[in-house]
Amino acid sequence: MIDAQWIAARRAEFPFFTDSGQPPPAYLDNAATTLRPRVVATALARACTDLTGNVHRATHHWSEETTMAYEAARAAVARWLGAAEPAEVLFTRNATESLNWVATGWGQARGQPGARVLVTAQEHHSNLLPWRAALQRCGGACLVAGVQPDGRVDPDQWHAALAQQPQVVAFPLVSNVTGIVNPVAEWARAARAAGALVVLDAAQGLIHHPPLALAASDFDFVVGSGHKLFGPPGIGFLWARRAHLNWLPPPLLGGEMVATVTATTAQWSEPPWRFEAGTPNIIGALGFAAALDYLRGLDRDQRTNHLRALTQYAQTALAAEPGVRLVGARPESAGILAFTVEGIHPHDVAQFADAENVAIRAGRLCAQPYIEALGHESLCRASFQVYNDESDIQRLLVGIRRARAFFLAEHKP
Amino acid sequence: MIDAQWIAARRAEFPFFTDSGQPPPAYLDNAATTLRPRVVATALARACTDLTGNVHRATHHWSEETTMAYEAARAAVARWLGAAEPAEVLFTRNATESLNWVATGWGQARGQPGARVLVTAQEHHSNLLPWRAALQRCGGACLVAGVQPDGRVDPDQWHAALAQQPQVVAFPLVSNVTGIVNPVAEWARAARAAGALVVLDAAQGLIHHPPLALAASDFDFVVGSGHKLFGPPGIGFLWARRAHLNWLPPPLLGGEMVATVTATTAQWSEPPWRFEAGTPNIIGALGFAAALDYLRGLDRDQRTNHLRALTQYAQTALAAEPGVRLVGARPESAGILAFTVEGIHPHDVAQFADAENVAIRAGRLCAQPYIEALGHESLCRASFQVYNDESDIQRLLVGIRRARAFFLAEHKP
Amino acid sequence: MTRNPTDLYHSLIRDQACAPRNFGPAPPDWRVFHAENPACGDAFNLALDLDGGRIRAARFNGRGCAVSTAAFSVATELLTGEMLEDWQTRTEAIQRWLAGLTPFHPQWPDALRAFEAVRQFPSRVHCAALPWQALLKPQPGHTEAPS
Amino acid sequence: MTRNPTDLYHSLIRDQACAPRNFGPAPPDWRVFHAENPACGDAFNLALDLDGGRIRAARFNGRGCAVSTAAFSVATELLTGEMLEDWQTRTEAIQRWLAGLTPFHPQWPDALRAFEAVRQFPSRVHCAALPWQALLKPQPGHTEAPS
Ligand SMILES: Cc1ncc(COP(=O)(O)O)c(C=O)c1O
Ligand SMILES: Cc1ncc(COP(=O)(O)O)c(C=O)c1O
Repeated sequence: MIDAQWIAARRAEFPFFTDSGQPPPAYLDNAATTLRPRVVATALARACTDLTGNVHRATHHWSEETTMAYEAARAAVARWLGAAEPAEVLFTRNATESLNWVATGWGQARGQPGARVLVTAQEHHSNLLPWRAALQRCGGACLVAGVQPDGRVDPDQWHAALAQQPQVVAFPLVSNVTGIVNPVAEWARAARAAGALVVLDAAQGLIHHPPLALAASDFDFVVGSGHKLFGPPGIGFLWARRAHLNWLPPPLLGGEMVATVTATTAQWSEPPWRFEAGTPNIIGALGFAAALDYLRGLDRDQRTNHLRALTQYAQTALAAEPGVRLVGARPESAGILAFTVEGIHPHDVAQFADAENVAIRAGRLCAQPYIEALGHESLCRASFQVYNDESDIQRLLVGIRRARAFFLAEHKP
Repeated sequence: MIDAQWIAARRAEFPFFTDSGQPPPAYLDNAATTLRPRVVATALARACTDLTGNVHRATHHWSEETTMAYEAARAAVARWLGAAEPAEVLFTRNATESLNWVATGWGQARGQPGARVLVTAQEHHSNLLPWRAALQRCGGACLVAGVQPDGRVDPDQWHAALAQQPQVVAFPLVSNVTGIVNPVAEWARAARAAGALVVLDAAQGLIHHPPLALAASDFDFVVGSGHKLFGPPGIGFLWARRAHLNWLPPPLLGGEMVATVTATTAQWSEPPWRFEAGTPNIIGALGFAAALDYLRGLDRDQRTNHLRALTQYAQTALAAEPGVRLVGARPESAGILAFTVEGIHPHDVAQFADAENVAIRAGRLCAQPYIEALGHESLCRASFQVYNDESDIQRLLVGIRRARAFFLAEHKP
Repeated sequence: MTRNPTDLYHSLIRDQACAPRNFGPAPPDWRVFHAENPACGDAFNLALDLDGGRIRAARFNGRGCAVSTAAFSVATELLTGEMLEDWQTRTEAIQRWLAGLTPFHPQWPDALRAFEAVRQFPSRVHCAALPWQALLKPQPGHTEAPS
Repeated sequence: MTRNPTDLYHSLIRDQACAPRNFGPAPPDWRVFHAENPACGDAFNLALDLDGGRIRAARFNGRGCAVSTAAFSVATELLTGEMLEDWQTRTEAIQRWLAGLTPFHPQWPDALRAFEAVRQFPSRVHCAALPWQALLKPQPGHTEAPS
């Protein structure tokens, strides 16, 4: 179900393609950051031009309009996530910051000597290091559920760790390395039943996932980044249940987040503003909302089918290619494909791909422990979106072949 | 030296004026956030469209180009500040975050029981609350140098506090309430001579200030926000001497800021990247650089003279207005004028100003202790920029008169 | 700009702001509620003389803009003789009405309609909502911040 | 896209990457330097057999891309017989040259010119610079992070 016409229509919406020559470049680094549709650039410029003044500060009508636009963007994110109310959505700079706020705030408010947090060996560094630091400060311990050779989290290890009654259980929706989709609803149910707070790193894969419907879910905290959802970089979100926002300490102190300041005391504003000290990224928030609008306009089934078909095509094509080994590839992968090329460092593979105008990622992918658990030091990663088609994969294969020809041929004169 | 032609040329550069009818609105809330010239909106849209991929992550040429553009923006800020090298400039979301990073990081790395930090009674909450929190955590004490009735920091109190050997001395370049310009070079020299770290809150007033030439200055940390410099909201900077970046702990942990992650350890990247976890606000950084470009294109003397003349005009006009009292007005004010209208709450004054299409700010101005030290609960504030002229002040006077007519006239039938 | 501030300052609001009813200190045994509007620096105490759950009398004290002053003044009049709990359960709905989200409730007293125009002035909604927010915040009722 | 990766992988680089010189473990008493390129996952040890300040022999060990492997291979050849300090003082300048900021220094050995093309590939500059960065990082030399 790879529909050339549908893809052509998508490409027409992204300046990346309309501004470049033929053949169109193959952007296969979508797991790092997605391309941005024209409507997002327009939304940024319009917000920059039309919104005047700061938010939540002044009586004049320009500031009121800016405030309403900013809060409407928050409401749009909340609606998209299925949150109970907009106040549960905090704007952050990215998923990394969101995770730091949760981990650090939890550690400050609730961390105790002996506290345990369960993560998986699949984590992006951003869902690992903040927890380790918080636990080190409070004298707790990080439990890590290992992975199987196929890249999935080992269910026995995970359940055994859960039986140790961690206070927090954190896991990724989708691995940013292998694209493996975790059984997050099931894990959340089990973790909540075990009395743990449930933290979902939804930075990866949210764009393809069925609605999370957070209000009725078993999650307590969910994080994500606009730049992986067709939005601009520099804006992300932290969703938290209203009740948690009452104990989570504000991460930054200063203007806007404070109600009253005396010589020795201060009283915080209500959530969400308590968590947004200083002048926020108003324009980024509007760009993010515009991206969600765009996303909502694309038929979900069509997106999902396209992605599944293209991923399967890519898995088949790369698996058949001499010297290429897939890593952690599974039928349900969320449009991400990790691989190596025998005898050639991933960085060099990526360089030859780049020469074919193909963008892939190579390296540790901000998930060094996972990659090492899979037996590698670094990997190549191709990741797909609505504007990718089979020719992109074919071009990647050309790059791989050229790299092999260059490095593996008998080359001494 | 209020040059109507020069102002008209400025107004033509700001969509706020070209998109609105006649008479042009009077935007006098520049201390909250400045208007944005068209070139900044263009820069945002262009960055959104032209920059593809993430920074510092991938081998493909799009990511390289994005990285170079982002680092060029950092270099532009560094050049503008007169920093020794771009690596001394960290991109933050705003001045508030910058101050939190310094205060929290200092507290973690160097805070000791009994440690002292000297601030002034003039501080914006953002340069007060982070220090109080850091000192509370380490068991230190906050010294506050009080203000005189004229709004200036009391030099005797300040020097007496400095004699108590604070580890850190923090102060604002310009008061965001009264526009008072502090003798920051002199203070920095004295504080450094006393062995303290010198932190400058340059969020306010930097736009009009002669170059700070930081490399050769006595400052250790300087913070500011793009949105007060014609740039977009959501991007700010923390400048720190290179040596301090080696001991300042990274505020956020995760992707990008880490070099190596093992099962139990992690090694941070070099500054500045160590301080920029996750995907940064790339587009905002480029917008900020575009704003500095715009600013550099405006003759500094002309800007300074314009501002001084307009401020004096406003001070004279408001002082002569029945019922109006200036608060902390001084000849050297950085284009900010605080006042009250007898018998009318500032909020109500601002409402009547708004009805005349005049934006002023009313309230506690995120500096409650200062306002209370001046004997008020809240104030009105008008603040000026290159696109303001005498007619804006006259329109403000109309609003004030209407408010007085409405509230103070005998109104019972 | 078509909004007219004189709409906002409906004659009742102006009257009550310029000559507030039940203004001034209250006896020390009255129950005190507190609310602030950080944006504008308004801070008020609302004191209720309670007889079981019934409000025998109400007074208020503090400083604020015309809208918040009038809102407290009107509130003291409305509350007198009423059950505290009845009004506490109503505060959410009143705030939603002020925010323009829901229509006026037919069972509310007409005097509240004086604040109708506030709905066009988003930054003033807080001012008008202040006494109703206070009702849910008996002293000490704020989140005490750690500094 | 006019950059050609075969420019980057100058024949010397390819040769040295495919058949690196002085590769493998070193005796335990040699002085070890370490460098990593976190973006691509390169990690190398450079071991020097020092006689006072003079480098009697050099070996390297680890894994990385063709550019960094070749850079270490070339470095071991260049360093042999040289004074460590001379090259330590040169590393900044070499990195600046690789970054395209300054021209090639006439006193540097010609073999370094093999990395000329790296200047067109910003994300590979780190790879080529790695051995020179290592020279300033005797083990243990990293900032130990607190977790
Ligand atoms: C003196 C001063 N410090 C700090 C800030 C905080 O700036 P931001 O809101 O950009 O964090 C401001 C802005 O109002 C200010 O005027
Ligand atoms: C699984 C996962 N978590 C967290 C992150 C961090 O996202 P950001 O860089 O937007 O903070 C990423 C992005 O690479 C990711 O893939």
